[in-house]
Amino acid sequence: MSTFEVENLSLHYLTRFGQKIPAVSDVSFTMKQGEILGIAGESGCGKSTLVNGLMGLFIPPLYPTSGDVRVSGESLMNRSPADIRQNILGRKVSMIPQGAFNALNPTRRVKDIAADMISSHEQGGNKKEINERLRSRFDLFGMDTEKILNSFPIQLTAGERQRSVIGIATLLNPQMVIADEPTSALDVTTQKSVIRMIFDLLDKKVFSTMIFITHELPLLRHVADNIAIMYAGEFVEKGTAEQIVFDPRHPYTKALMGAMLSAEEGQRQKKPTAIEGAPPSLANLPHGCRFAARCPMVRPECKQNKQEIRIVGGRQVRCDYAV
Amino acid sequence: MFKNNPTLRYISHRAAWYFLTFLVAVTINFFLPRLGTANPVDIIMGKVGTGLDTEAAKDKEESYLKEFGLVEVNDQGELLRDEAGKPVKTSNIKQFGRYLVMCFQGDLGTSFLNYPKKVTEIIKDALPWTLALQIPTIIFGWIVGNLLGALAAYRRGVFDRIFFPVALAISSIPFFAFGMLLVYVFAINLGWFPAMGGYAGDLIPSFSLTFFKSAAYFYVLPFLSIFLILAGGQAIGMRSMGIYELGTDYIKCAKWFGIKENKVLMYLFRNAMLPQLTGLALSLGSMIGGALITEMIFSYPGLGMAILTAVQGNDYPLIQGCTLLVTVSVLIANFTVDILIGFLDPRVRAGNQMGGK
Amino acid sequence: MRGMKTTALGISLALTTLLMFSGCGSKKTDSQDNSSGFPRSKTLYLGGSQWGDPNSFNPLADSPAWPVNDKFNVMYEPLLAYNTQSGQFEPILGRLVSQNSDSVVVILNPAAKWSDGKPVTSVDVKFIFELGRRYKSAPTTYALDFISEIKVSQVDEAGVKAEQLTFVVNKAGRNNPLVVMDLLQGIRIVPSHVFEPKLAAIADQSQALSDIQKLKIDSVPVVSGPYTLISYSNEKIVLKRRDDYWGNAALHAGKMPKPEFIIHPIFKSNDHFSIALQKGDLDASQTFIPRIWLKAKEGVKTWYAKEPYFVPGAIPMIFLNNTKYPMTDRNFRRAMGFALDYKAIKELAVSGYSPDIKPGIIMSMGVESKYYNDEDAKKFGTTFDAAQAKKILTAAGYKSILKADGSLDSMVDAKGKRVPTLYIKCPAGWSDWEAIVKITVKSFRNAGIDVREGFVDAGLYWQSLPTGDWDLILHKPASSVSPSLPWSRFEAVMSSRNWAKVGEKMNENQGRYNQPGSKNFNPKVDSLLKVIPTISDTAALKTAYRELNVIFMEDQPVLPLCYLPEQFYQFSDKTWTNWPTETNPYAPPQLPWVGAGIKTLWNLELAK
Amino acid sequence: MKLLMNLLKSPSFLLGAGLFFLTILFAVVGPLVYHIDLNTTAGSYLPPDSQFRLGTDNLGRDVIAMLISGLRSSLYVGFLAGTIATVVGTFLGVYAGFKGGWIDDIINLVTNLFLVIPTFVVLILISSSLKDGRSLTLIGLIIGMTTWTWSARAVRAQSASLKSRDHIALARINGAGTFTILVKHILPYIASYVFMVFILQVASGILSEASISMIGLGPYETVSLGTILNDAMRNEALGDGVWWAFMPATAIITMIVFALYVINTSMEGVFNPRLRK
Repeated sequence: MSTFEVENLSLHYLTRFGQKIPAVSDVSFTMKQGEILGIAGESGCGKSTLVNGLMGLFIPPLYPTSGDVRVSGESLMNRSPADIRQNILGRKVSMIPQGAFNALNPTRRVKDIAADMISSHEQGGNKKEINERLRSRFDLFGMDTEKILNSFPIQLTAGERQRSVIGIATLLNPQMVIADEPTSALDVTTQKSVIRMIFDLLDKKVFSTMIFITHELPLLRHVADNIAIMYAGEFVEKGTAEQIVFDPRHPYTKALMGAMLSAEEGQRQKKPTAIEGAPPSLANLPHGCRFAARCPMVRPECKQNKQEIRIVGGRQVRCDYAV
Repeated sequence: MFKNNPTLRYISHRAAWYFLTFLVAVTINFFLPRLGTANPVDIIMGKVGTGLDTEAAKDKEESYLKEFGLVEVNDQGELLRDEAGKPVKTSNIKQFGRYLVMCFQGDLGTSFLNYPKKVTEIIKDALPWTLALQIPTIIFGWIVGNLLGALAAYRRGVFDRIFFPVALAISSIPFFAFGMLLVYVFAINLGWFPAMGGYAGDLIPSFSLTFFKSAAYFYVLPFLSIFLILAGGQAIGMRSMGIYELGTDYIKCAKWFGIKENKVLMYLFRNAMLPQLTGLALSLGSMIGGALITEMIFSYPGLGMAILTAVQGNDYPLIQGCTLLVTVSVLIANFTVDILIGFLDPRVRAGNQMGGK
Repeated sequence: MRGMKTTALGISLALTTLLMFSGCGSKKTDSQDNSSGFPRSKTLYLGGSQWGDPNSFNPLADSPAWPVNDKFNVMYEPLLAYNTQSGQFEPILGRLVSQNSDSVVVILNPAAKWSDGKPVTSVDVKFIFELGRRYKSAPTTYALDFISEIKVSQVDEAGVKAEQLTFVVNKAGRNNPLVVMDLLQGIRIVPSHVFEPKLAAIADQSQALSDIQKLKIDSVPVVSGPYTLISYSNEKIVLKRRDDYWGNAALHAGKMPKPEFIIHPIFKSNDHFSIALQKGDLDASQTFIPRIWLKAKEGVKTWYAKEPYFVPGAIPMIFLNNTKYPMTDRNFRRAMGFALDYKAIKELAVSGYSPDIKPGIIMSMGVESKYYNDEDAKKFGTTFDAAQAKKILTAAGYKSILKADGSLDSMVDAKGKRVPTLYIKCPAGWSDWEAIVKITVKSFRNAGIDVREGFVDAGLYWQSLPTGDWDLILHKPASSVSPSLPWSRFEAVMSSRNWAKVGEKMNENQGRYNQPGSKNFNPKVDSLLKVIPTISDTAALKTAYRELNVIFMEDQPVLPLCYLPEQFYQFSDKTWTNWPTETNPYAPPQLPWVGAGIKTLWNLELAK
Repeated sequence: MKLLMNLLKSPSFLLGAGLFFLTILFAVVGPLVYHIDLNTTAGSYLPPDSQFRLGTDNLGRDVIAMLISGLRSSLYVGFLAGTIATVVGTFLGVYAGFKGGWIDDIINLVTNLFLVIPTFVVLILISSSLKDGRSLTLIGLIIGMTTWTWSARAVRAQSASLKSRDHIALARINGAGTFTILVKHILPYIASYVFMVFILQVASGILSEASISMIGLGPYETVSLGTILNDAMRNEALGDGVWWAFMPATAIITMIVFALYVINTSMEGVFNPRLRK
């Protein structure tokens, strides 16, 4: 049974001069209960925009163009922001922001932010109950609960802070969690403890379904069931982790894997930009294949023909010539 | 002991610096007026001495010099004179010493120009008016300005597009010119409000409803003249602080978490407000000059004019008394805000701790 | 909505604050609670005589507040009241019996009483006039230079025993009966039975007076006048009528002054008096109100209904430093006199509130006009004539250097040496004075004389005026209208009696004209100044004044600029009518609390 | 460069710069095309007519001529004060922020001192001890010397936040002197910010001059927009409804300050990407 269905989702930004800038185009996928989907792509490929769309959070100038997002069959489209906030965010779909983010209000204690999270979604509940609930939840994390809850964000280490964020994000036992590079800008040991915590929570069934966005393909290979590769607002390839990592079919995926896997072999500095050229401007997308300008296997017709998703080798690929 | 308590350490550190600032300020306030060449007794003699014979004028002048403690006297209370027969001037250092002793006894001396009125008495008479006009205006101007600014930042859209230029324009008007326009339109042309004074001409301040009604009626124009421009300026500052805060990670996250909108607005307001609070405390000193102009335009009772005439007449004790008052209140305001911010904003405390100061 | 609510909140908070502090602001001087206000129909609002905070109501202090300062006689009264219109002395505490070059005789009114019921006696008079013998720094010490002795005798005044006072002119001192008259109408009598015990109570007699001067005497003062102080604050001074005033019966045919209260509001800016006057919140104001004709429609009126509106009383002048080159040159000074556009000064700087000025320093109108001689003025005086000014300068060898655009660059003298640029010292911020300076500078420069504005802070102005530390300075000598005019004006401008070199202080002739012992010294000036006060023969007096004025015009030691009203006021007849005017001159054009002007208070009528 | 282009694309910047350019034009070209005669030429407070388009003032001077020279004075004071305040404030602020420690504390103390001593007190005291009295330059100097504290505070915060950046640490390790670091590594990063501070300081300089002149402490022998307003108030222009004596001057001050504020906020929008959205 699918918990999370995304159907031809397209999103755009509206500029002050009324110009529509497509940020996400025609993204479709479904997720089963307990599935972990990894999404990878260069920065600026629309991942973060997609995240907002997946939560039904449309803050101007971001608007949905078409398509649908359903959580347990419930559509997130055409609903009031208040409705989305009250019923979806944090409750059904929750978000673990980037590790580099100062995600917590610097002038508020962790426990107060957590309490805000609860009181924003649930009626009633006195202070004491909420406190009890926080304590028992934070006790799960194997940290100094009292200290963390009573601290201001600045008094915590980066790792403690990110783990507090995760704790708060998953406080309401969301059906689905979107983790957007949760370990970026953290040092290696901290990264590990954060990842461990996320999987700990999965084990403890605090939540079960997750979209995991990261650059760290090696990590994805280990944790994700399926992986989707995103380029210029589109999914260009989606398949199982094994398929994507070891048998990429889309030229972009291939290039990306080349850059990333070599990185695993001791060249951490190297970034996926090892691919020649730059992604097209979203304001001025090419008519045909969006990757054509950088594709090593480009053919003349690629620049004319819009590429559609095909099934190649048991996974989805957006390339007419992938085999 | 302080080492273990960052809050205490923070407070004591700030307090020490403020106290040092205070001491330096008092010293400067004492010596600065005395650097000028104009002499207070000459100014008084200019008014009292006309038509007097040279000898009579000299006697009078010497009796003033003696009375004000500007010359040396012997045990019998007679003037000490140098070879040329001129009175021996008391050195500034010696005057400063006496001044400090008097200050500690709570005596700010006797005003030269308002002789024989005590400086404390002058302040006591004028200060309540200045406070009654300034404090509510500042507080409400600040609150209203910041609320509107935060709202403009949060809502943007049409509200902001109209509100922002209007606020910008209002805060561009020199506030005394604004006061003059208010008088011109509402007092002289329309006659809705009185043009000047603090209460009706036929009343004497007292605890009566009549008096308070009258005071409130006379309060409107001076209040508006400061309030609107202050609020406009605060709103602009708050708006840009608010927009800045709006783009911060924690606000984005709060939205992702589905935190209630009014809670997010509260986060925003509170964090954007902190620098605004500091700004307000810092600008208190310069508001004294503004208070003076308001008093002039509306003939409103208060301390501003007292300071102006004191400075123009080299009335040392009154200048010292007033600047002492200003110094103390501005420093206390800043200190309070510093401490307040220390409590409200853990970043400040942490910064202080980490900076190792 | 929010704005309105906040405004309301602001007001209520302010009120709370006021509530906390109120009571500190005002000193009530008697038990009666006046918070209910003063009925408009019983209250006279007067303004312009008190600037700044009222600090003291002590008649022995050097500068107490209105109405104890100056020559205001509603609380403390002088012996005589001077009528600036008739030049006569009207009785108050005393009656003028005779005056000559040796003595002045005054009979005290036997009915005169203090507010505590005690009679006003010769002891009170002697107390204040002779206080200087006991305390050198008394405010009246200078009277001793003019009055050597006060003799007291008993006379019969209309069947009642009265005291007759003979003020003997101090021949060994200044020998100046004119100033004795000034003193008799200027010095207000204070109750000696109040002050003597206070003085005696102080052990250290060298400190006694200065200690007593510090008292405010603001609570139930013992006065002899028709009004007394009941309340004051920094915003206003309130006087209440004394219904048992002795003078009502003795001087005013049993009538009481009309207003029960007199309130003097203290505003911080001149124009506020004008606004209040136009709104009818103020009944009379002694403030300079420009363009008075525009205010007539609001019921604001003056002594004359038309220009010049006011009676002149003083002459503002530019003092020239006669010891400083090129003002040492009489020709240069006279050229300056011809250079000034007197009409422009009058029109623009004083709103046309004066008749055209005539050469010399004897006014061509009013009481002193009897000494004025038009022939002399035409023959010797300087009037606006830029061509004449240039002619004199050229004749004396001065040359004006012009810039390419025709404006003045500098001046050189006969020897080809550059004449330094001269500056007119003037307090910054005194708007009418600033205006005068701007116009005179323009006049001078048009005539090719290199003069510039030199505005300074008032403090520096007062400091340098007596020391002569300037080229030119604006000053209004002999500024109060007194019986000794025009002699006192000549004295203030020409006397070298106390001549002191630049850097030391002089309280008259600050331009240091006629230096004793110098090449151009004219002993005639000082001898005329000394003799005029003692002359009682009118014809001889006329001749002496004429001679002095001619010397003045020939030497031009200072530059008189225009006639200026003094003791002037404008009034509104919205509440009170029957103000004295040119057409209804029952009282002179003096303030209703000065000299003979006080009669106004008994003659006002409520408007219907 | 790109920022500059963005700036030129911002309509509010164009509005502000346009308004400001207009006032400069009025001040610079005004005297060339309009005959400026500050001498008394006509009667007092003549209403606008064909000869005096905006009437005359209390001394019969042409109001337009007064406004042009007043504007020049105000701009001069504004720029003088703004420059001093920005230069002194930036230098001390950068230095304090970079050095930290007791130097920071001392500079902070000096800053606080200037905050507690009212400007006008300093102004009167200084002008009374100078023989030449209050010139426009003196007023500009004093405003600058008392308002630099604002720039210092603002810049200090920026500088302190830059201090911990990598490239500065690197420069320090490479043995660069404090001065070199300040000039080469910190100033360029805050240049746009300093420029914005400068714009605000100019605006506040113009307002301060107007207020000071309003209390009657203005320049002695120069016409400024503030002295025009002061003359109007003292000569009862308000009471007599002589609007041309104070309205145009008020409008011009408001317009310059508004223009500067608009320039500042539009720059803020361009330089601070968060405000750009």
